[in-house]
Amino acid sequence: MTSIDEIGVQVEATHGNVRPILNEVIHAIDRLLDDNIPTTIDLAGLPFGPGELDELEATLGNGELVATLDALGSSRIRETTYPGVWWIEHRNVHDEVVGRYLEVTRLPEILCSQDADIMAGRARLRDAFE
Amino acid sequence: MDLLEFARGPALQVAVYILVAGTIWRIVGIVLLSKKPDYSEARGSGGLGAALKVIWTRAFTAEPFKKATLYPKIMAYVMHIGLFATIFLFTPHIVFFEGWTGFDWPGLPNSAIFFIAVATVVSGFALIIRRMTSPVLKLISNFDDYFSWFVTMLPLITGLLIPVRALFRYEDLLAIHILSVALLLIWLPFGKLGHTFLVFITRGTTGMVFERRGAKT
Amino acid sequence: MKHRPTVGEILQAKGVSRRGFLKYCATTASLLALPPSMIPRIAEAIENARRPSVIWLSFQECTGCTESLTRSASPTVEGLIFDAISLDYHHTLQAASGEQAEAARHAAMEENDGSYLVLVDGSIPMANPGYSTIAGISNYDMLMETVKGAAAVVAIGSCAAFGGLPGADPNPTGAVAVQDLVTDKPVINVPGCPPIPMVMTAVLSQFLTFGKIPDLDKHGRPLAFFGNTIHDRCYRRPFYEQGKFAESFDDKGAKAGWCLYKLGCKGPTTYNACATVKWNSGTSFPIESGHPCLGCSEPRFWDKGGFYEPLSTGKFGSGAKVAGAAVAGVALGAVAAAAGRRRQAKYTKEA
Amino acid sequence: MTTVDGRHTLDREAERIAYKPPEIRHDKQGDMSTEERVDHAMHHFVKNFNTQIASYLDGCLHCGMCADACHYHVRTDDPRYTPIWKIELFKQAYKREVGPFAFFYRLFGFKKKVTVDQLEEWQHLLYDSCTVCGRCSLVCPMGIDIAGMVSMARHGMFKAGLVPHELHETAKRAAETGSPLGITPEKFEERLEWMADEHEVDIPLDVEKADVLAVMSSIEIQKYPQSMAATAKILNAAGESWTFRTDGFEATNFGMLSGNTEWQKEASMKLIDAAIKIGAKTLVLPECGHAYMAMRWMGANMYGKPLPFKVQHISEYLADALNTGKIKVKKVDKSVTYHDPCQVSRRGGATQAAREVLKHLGVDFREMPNGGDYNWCCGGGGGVVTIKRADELRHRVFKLKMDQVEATEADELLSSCANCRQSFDDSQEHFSWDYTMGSLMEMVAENLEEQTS
Repeated sequence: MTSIDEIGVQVEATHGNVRPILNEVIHAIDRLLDDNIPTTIDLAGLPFGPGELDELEATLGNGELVATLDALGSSRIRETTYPGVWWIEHRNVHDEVVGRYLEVTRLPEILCSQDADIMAGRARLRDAFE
Repeated sequence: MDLLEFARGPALQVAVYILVAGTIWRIVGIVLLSKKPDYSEARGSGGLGAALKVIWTRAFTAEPFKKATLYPKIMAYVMHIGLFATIFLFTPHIVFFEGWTGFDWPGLPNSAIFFIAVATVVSGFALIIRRMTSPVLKLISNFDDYFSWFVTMLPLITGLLIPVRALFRYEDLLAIHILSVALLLIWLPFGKLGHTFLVFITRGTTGMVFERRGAKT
Repeated sequence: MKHRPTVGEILQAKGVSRRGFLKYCATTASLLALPPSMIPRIAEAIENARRPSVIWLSFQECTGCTESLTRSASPTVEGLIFDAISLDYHHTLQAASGEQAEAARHAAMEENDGSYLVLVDGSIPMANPGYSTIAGISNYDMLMETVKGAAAVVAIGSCAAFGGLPGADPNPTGAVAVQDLVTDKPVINVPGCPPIPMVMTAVLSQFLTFGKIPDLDKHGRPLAFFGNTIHDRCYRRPFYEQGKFAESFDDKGAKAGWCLYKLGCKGPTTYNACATVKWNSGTSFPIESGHPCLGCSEPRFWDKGGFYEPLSTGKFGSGAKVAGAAVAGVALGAVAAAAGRRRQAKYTKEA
Repeated sequence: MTTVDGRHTLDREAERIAYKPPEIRHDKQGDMSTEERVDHAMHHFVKNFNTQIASYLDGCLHCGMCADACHYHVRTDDPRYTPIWKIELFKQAYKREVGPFAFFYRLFGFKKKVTVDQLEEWQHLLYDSCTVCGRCSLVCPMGIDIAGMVSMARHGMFKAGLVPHELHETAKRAAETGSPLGITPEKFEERLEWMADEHEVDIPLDVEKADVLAVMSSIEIQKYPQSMAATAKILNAAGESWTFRTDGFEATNFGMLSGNTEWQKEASMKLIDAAIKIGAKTLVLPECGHAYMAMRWMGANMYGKPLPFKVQHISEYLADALNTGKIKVKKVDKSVTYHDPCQVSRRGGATQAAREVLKHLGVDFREMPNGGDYNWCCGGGGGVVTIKRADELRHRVFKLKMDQVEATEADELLSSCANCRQSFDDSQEHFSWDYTMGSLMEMVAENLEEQTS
């Protein structure tokens, strides 16, 4: 136990900031299904009290799919228990979180191979085997 | 000095000085006028108790008049209770008074105050519409009545704009709100809003005079 | 004039993939508080942005702003930006010193005339130029000389933006803010004591990304970071609405994390991004640690009453003056009554 | 009790077409220039502005609720009959001349000087349409005594020579002859003798020393002379040492009603001097409302010091005499309602006396709805009954009174005020109404039980 844990501060479980986001997610799913419009929610722009981010993450839970990306630090792209709702977390090379997003989409753009990278890869492949 | 500092500082200070001076001016100006001795044989004491009794009882309408005065009375009650609650039970205001007097007391949740303030504004408009349409009130009203209404409603409305962030930034709204309060404080002793303190003198006087006769107060 | 590479070229040279670049753009958008829908435009802009020259001037300051900036976990996304800028002059960070340093400043000014950025931290003493000098040059002279060819000036920290602590009452050095002296160039204020490091870098990356001055509020602050009050974005705001307040620093309310309004929190009148960007790589911010906001990004925050004085507290003036007003009231009332009685007596006699 | 058709013809006529106030005649007395009239009005308004009146005039909120208490406004919906509006000029004078901010009102002209045209216009409001009944004072959320100020405003109107002619002439006659109806001491003596004969009762007159001085109202002497006999019967039965006096018999005070303070004082001093002369312990006032106000509450102030005797309204005297067993009465098997004279009950404080008397009489007492202190006025108080041109309006407001009386369905209507009785009789005739007002005192006198001791 570190001395920080001895400070008599209790963290109240909720400040009521989670529920509105869940509402927003439901609306985003509506948009995706009805109009095929994906939505990205930047969690950095929203007020969270201590523990609330964890609460949100726990509420959404872990789904079937997790992908990790290694570019300028690692990133985790994870589908939540609610299909179409993705939890995306970007870290820098020091493994510090630099961005958190909820994406409501069929496949997050970042998972798709990018034409520029495909072309660069093709060039490398040619160099190696031609 | 920005607007908020001006409002909270010199504007409020000057308003308080004028409020204090004006209030005492008016009271002393009335109290030091001549007094007629009453040599008639008293039936009641005509003392302070009678004054206090009427100060309290005239807050309520006597049965025979209830029906005729129901509408304005209800609106006036909403107005007065609403003003009391918004002024004295809104936490930021309590903090304000605490900074001044050193005392604090429990307040109501802000959302409750918001609705009370809206009800108060509604009652204010109900009363001013009545004033502008009732033949009696149209006849007897003067500038004082309309201006006093205006300076009373202004802090309520500017106060309500703060949480909805309408038109201006928070600190500008707060400054405007405080300036409107300053205007209210400055006007208060001189116009009919003086009833905040005159009510004690006027009702008290009647209480003493009529109780002395044993007559209905 | 040497070639200044675009950011796209720099990233490519470092072997960053397109995916990595997209990630970078996403975090940049997040940093700039731009909606995620802006990411493609950001990507396009950043790819073609050119590395600008930056001259950093430090005047009457405590180096806290620089400390803050260097704590922004470099080399990270922000670090990349610093790779993307050419910091040609900075007392604390540059290796060169003395005449070499001044030569570097002049060289950068000449090379990038009309396009370089000047960053300033600290206020400028106007009471006596001797109060603060660098290489024998007064702060005022150095500022005016340096900004002449600048594209824009960024005032970093509350001292540069508003005068800060040196400018606080009674302001012995006659300290003034950059915007008081520089009137013919765009001045971007990034106040705070210190400013949030991410906000500093974000403002730079915004300039870098879009090549123009961001939208500013009435105090010259970028609206992207200073558009909302701490109070509006505070996670404790629901307690304010419910009227739940901590009354002291160790009471039940404080432990339960209730609103700090009554303890003097200046959140409602303070525009900054602390509540969302937070400090120490997004760990926390003062209110989350249980301390009211001091309002350090607001003009003259030192002189705005006690830090622990609730915001709504008005200044009622001294008791003596109120008593004086009361005495004046008595006098006026007595005069009025006497005048009234005199008129009465006169009329009674005439009648 | 519901012969509506024959009764309300005129009134119903009036309601069918919108009410138009009659052409108002502005009466003037004396040859004064307009400036003189204004000056006089001002001076005599201003004299009244003491602390009490100032607190009233400063305290008004312009809420207009007094209009809902005033029979004139309730019956006509004419906003000019709002009680506080009736003293607008008085208030204007206060704000301009004496109020705490009078200097500024004059400096900036916030309140203009009262003009003679205004005064003329207000003659109708201050005299024709106010009976000084004081009902408005009870509804006022600030407790302002408007009726009292109407009386004061009349001081200025009188001095400006702007009193309705009939009232002015009545008051003048009272000042000159000692009685508003011109009843001289000789006439009084004559009528006393007549009543003594007719009712076979001893009526002591001009006794040198007596404990009780009884006085009468001219209305009674002239129109209801039996009340003199009734007074005598009661005082005799009570075994009082009492007398009427030819040098002080007139209880009415038209000086007060019209607004002439000198005349008011003269009239009061006559009674006071007579009472002192005979060493009276009690001055018993007759069944007259305003006489009670004039003597019970203003008499000592006219005298300038406390009176050396007690002042009682006859209903108070009766209540005391019955409570102490000085007199006894037979039970009366009737249902009775009682009309409270405003100046005795609401404004005089003797509301309960009449009710105690009625209890002794054992009648089935039926209080009018909103009766007692909230009673509607008869419409004739404050001198209004003398003003001919106000008759139409007076009859109009009497409707309220009729409804109030009828709601009780009582056999008998009693009161204790000859002036109320007079205006009831007049209105009764006007409406062919089937209630006749009786006198409380007369009912007691008729039902006195012979003392057995």
